[in-house]
Amino acid sequence: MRKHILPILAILLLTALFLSACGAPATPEPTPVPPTKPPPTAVPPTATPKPVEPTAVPEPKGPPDLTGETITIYHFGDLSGPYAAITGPLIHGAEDAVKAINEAGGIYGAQLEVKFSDTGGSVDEAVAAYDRFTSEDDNVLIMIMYGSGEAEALAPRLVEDKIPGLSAGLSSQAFYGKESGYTFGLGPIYPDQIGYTMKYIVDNWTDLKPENAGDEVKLAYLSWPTAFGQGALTDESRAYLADLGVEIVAEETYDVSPAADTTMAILTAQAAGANVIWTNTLAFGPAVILNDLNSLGLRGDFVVAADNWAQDLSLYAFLADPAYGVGLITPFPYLWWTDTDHPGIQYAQRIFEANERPAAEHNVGYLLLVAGVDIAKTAFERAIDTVGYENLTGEAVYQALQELGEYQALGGVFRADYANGSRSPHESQIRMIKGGPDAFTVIQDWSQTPDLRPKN
Amino acid sequence: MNWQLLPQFTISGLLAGGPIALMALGLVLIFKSSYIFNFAQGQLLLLGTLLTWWLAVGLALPLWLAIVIALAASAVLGLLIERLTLRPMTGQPLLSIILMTLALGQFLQGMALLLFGGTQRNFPQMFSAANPYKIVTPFIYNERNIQIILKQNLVWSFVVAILGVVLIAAFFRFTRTGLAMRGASEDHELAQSIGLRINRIFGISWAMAGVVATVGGVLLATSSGLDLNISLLVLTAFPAVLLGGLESIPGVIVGGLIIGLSQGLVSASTVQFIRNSAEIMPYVVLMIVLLIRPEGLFGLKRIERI
Amino acid sequence: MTLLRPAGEFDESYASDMATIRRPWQWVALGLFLAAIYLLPSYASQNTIALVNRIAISVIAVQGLNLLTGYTGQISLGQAAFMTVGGYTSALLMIHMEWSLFVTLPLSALAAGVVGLIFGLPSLRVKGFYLTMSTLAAQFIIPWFTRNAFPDLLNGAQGLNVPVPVLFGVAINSPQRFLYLTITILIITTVVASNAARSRLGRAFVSIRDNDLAAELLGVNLYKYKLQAFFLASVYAGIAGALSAHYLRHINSESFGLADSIILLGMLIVGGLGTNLGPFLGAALVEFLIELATLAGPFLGKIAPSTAAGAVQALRPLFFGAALMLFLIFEPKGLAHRWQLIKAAWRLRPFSH
Amino acid sequence: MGYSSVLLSVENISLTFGRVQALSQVSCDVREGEILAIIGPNGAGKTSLLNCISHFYSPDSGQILFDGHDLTKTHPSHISRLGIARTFQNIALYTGLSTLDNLMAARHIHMKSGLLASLIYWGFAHREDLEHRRVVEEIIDFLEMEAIRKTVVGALPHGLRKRVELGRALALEPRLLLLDEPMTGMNQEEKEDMARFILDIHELRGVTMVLIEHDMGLVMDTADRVVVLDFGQKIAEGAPNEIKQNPEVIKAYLGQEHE
Repeated sequence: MRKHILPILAILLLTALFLSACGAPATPEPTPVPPTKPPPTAVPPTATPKPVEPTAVPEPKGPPDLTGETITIYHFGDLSGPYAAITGPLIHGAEDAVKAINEAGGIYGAQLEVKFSDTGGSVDEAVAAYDRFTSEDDNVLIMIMYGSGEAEALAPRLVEDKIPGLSAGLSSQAFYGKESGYTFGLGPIYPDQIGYTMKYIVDNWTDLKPENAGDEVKLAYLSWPTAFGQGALTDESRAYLADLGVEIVAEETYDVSPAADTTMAILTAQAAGANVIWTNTLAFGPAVILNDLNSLGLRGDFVVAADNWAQDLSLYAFLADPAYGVGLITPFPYLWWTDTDHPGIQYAQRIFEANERPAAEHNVGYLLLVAGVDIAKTAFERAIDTVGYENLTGEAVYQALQELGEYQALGGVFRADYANGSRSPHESQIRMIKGGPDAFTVIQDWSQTPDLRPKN
Repeated sequence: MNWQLLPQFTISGLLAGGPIALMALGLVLIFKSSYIFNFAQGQLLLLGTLLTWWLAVGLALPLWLAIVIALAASAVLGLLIERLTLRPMTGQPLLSIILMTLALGQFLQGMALLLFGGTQRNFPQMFSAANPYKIVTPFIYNERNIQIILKQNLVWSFVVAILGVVLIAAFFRFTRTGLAMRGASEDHELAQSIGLRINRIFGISWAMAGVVATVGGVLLATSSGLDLNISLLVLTAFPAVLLGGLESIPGVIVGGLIIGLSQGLVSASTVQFIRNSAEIMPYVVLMIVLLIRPEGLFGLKRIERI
Repeated sequence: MTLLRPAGEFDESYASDMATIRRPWQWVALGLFLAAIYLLPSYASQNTIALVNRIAISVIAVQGLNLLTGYTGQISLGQAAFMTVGGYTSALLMIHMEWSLFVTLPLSALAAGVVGLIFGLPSLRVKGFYLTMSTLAAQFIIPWFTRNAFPDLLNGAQGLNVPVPVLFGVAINSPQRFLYLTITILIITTVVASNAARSRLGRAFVSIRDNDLAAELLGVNLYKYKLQAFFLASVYAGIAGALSAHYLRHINSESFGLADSIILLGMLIVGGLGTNLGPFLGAALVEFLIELATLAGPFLGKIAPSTAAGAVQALRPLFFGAALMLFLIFEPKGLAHRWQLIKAAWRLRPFSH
Repeated sequence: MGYSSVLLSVENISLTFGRVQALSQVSCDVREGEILAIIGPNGAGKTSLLNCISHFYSPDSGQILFDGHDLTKTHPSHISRLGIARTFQNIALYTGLSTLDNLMAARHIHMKSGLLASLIYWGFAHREDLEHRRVVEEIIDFLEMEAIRKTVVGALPHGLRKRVELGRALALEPRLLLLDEPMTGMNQEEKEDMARFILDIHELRGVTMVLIEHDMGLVMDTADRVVVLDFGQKIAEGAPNEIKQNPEVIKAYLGQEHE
């Protein structure tokens, strides 16, 4: 019970000295104000009002030469936690896309680079990674993130620090919640997705309905107990589903793991009279449900639908039998690798092959990040055109993203919609798995999703 | 209560208790011989299962061979852990030993992630995923007899798990080594004085715990799939161990079944909040046990001396 | 081991013999040290400041755990769960009542303390390993509760975005500003913890740790003091949890998990159980290790690309587990004990012992 | 004899552990101011009897009255507040604390600082600590423990630990002191010191004592009366000289010698 304040002090003092020796001095306030920035709302004077080709360079006075400069894209995601199955390819997609852009001359000569941090799927880790990035670099231009939880948690920080974020986590709170506004989606928000898909199911009920089902569409929402898993059910989407005449008869959760057991959830749904199952998860989520439905002998009793991430090659790593995947319906807000006649897909395929990525990474994450980097690159170019490289800040990139409006990344592989207060796409296809892997068949072509943003 | 689901969930819950009992057995084996509660049992299970996966999928060995090799390797791992990390701790206070197994768990979890990566993977199937067993009960609901549907792997995992527990119990009862281990668990000093090699017995019990863990892990993984979080499933076995009484082998079966049953029963509730409580039921049961009968159902009350 | 004091120093009263800081120069050193910490923002990088914040918050949680585990001998695997209670309470009070941190912080400490009491109740009947299990139950039941109960209030698994505290009209929204807050609170918690340890309360705690049966026969009401230890430990956890939530500006059911509880216990062991210095040394060393893993991860990924995926997340438990195991085998009394030995050797020089 | 008033009276207590009868129908009185020795072979139930007085064990039947309180119905932590202190057969000190703090810890029942006062410390708790420090220092002087005042007791040799434990019991300022084999494991010199302390405490402080001891010479020299237990039963009670000649006692001890 001796007190030793002194030793404490000495050690802490040493610690402090050591720490301060490690870190370079920095100004106490991390966000500098850009010195002489033109009004940010100004449209680039010579920009054509018509849809712009992604590689178009609208410059009268000739592009600036930024050779020797580096522009950094900060990126974090989950390489080691529950979402790792899909995040690995996501990161490789970003790396390879950046490499391709740099080989093609970069952004006016400036080289792009990606700095990645693994968060293990934890929101706290994501926040810590955000803090690390913003303290290393007091002029972060863009962040790419993954995971609804971290997108929601960081939305206010992005606004405060004026850093635009491209998010693959599509919870509506992250984009349209209070204190959000700098987050842009790499897909329609989940309420839009469930609304869009359920509308299709209701419209085509006579064709889709299971043998013993009645005329009423009764939905069981079986999903993960996470921000992502619960992201599709909001006040707006519930109201929209009610208007469609869809009754939600069960809301069950299961573990974020391919080892989860959904038997009890399925049986509860069945007991509640459900005939449609929606799950808002990554591919191993529906895989667990499809496996259990089959081993319970109940596959024929349900239409199974899910969010866009579910219809992916990674699904097959978890299905007990590839045939179990047949019939899965999801929104599909991008093209697929099998659309080989599309130049954007050809471009992605070239990058993929050039880097000798394994076949298992031929998935949605890779493709979407190639598109995402294209969006970032175009936004950088626009921002440099508008404010000049020396004034390039996160805020300038934010303005540029908004001005991109209905931008078609990679010439249409992905259709962004960032104009007029929208920060997520509102167009998608619907696809159904018909047959073996990659038979992701379009059953409804590009069309508008309902707009189920929260009303603030 | 969803009455029509009650028979189904009662049976499913009980069956789910089998693997829980098997995991609990691993903990009891070690505790019985050395009074160490092994918080790293989950990681032992994880490594054994990952190894099986790697041999069967990575090296494309036949599954039975992969399992045999992995079981042998787990036994060695168990021995090594005992020798390298717990033997030096002999005589240390309870906290240090608890911390040692916790630290070991962290270390092994990091190791697993480093060696195998965090991706989820499919595990080779041992039981048919289709053709569930169906039992028609005499209970009538909505003018139909209530049917109980049981996945094949659930039933067979249960059978294998219970068989494993019975085998180990028989080993303790009828073999020389088993008898020696029982003797050692009664009194370490006494056992040593009559010539039992106490260290060897600790080693054997750790090796057995490693084997049991791997069997449990393979059963769980073949039912659904494998990721690093499988190590957390052992946490549901902790309450089963306490419920059964820390040193009782029959206790683990009863404990496992009660834990499984409690999870099944709350799942049949019509209230979602209660249904969701299935994941913490083991710990709710645990708190009740601690408050009412801390020595468990089959455990012994100890007389304190001063 | 007899406590050695520098030659030539004698105490002339019991009061000075019992004092924590006994010489004027020690006061000067303390002042200088505090000045150095408070002035960190003027000379240290933001990363350094963030690290100091993290260490300080961990120290507070470990100080609480030290009262319970180090002094009272009750092993808890639930300290992080009580941080969850503190974090949610402060966040909710600030979101819905718009109260100042001056009010929400004590209330969140109190809320965590009360919840801690509930999970300390089994200490009436069980001890040692069994009690550890009860605290482990807290580590599962509390996060589950935040995920499932009162979804309108607690927002389920999404958790809450936590407001930035505003003190004296200044928004505490940067690591620099947060530093003043955490260090000030840390000073208070340190003083209170050291008071608890040296007073009648602390002696009752240690009696229970060292010999609970004798303590009871010598008049210490075990149950009352065990519960007080649980309460205090949870109060500290509540404060740390609230600070952490406001610092990260987000909290969810997974913010403080079992792994965090294990890390807090590990910090205590590494630092030294039942010492005032231990939490500081342990928290600093373990946070350094975690930082080291964060730096070493990408490096490892470069030399062994097959491990690249998740190297950082793998190295953290690996480093932590390895360090803890080494400490348990080679220095089970922790860094504080080593520091004592060094100090004693210094005072005995040139005669070693 | 001059002892009249009974301080502690044990009435017909029985205690069983499973099938083992540790005490059966034991009765005895301890009179104000005397030293009562309890002797008997190993396993005779001596420590069990002390443990019943401390209410560490609850007897199956019978009662123990101390100054009007039935100890079998008193919470163990309250026994010491009534004025009963004890030492233990296998030393039960707070090994992580110094001698000084062990004694301070024993002042617990005489101190009043609650949770809040302890946390704030300055003011009430500090003054109280100083006050009780004086009492404790007196005991340290009395038992000649100045040199080990700040030594952690875990580091002390056996003989000194026994002394610290005696000091800790004294710090409770008891009316009745229960000493469970205070001299086992000591060498002759230590035994003599301990015997001197025990007699000094008895004479200078007037503390009533119950003493369990194997050293017959010491028992005969110090005790006023002796109670003999064997197999949980009281087989004799009386002055030391009477006990020496009691045939039952001789038989019990002879029996023990054959072990």
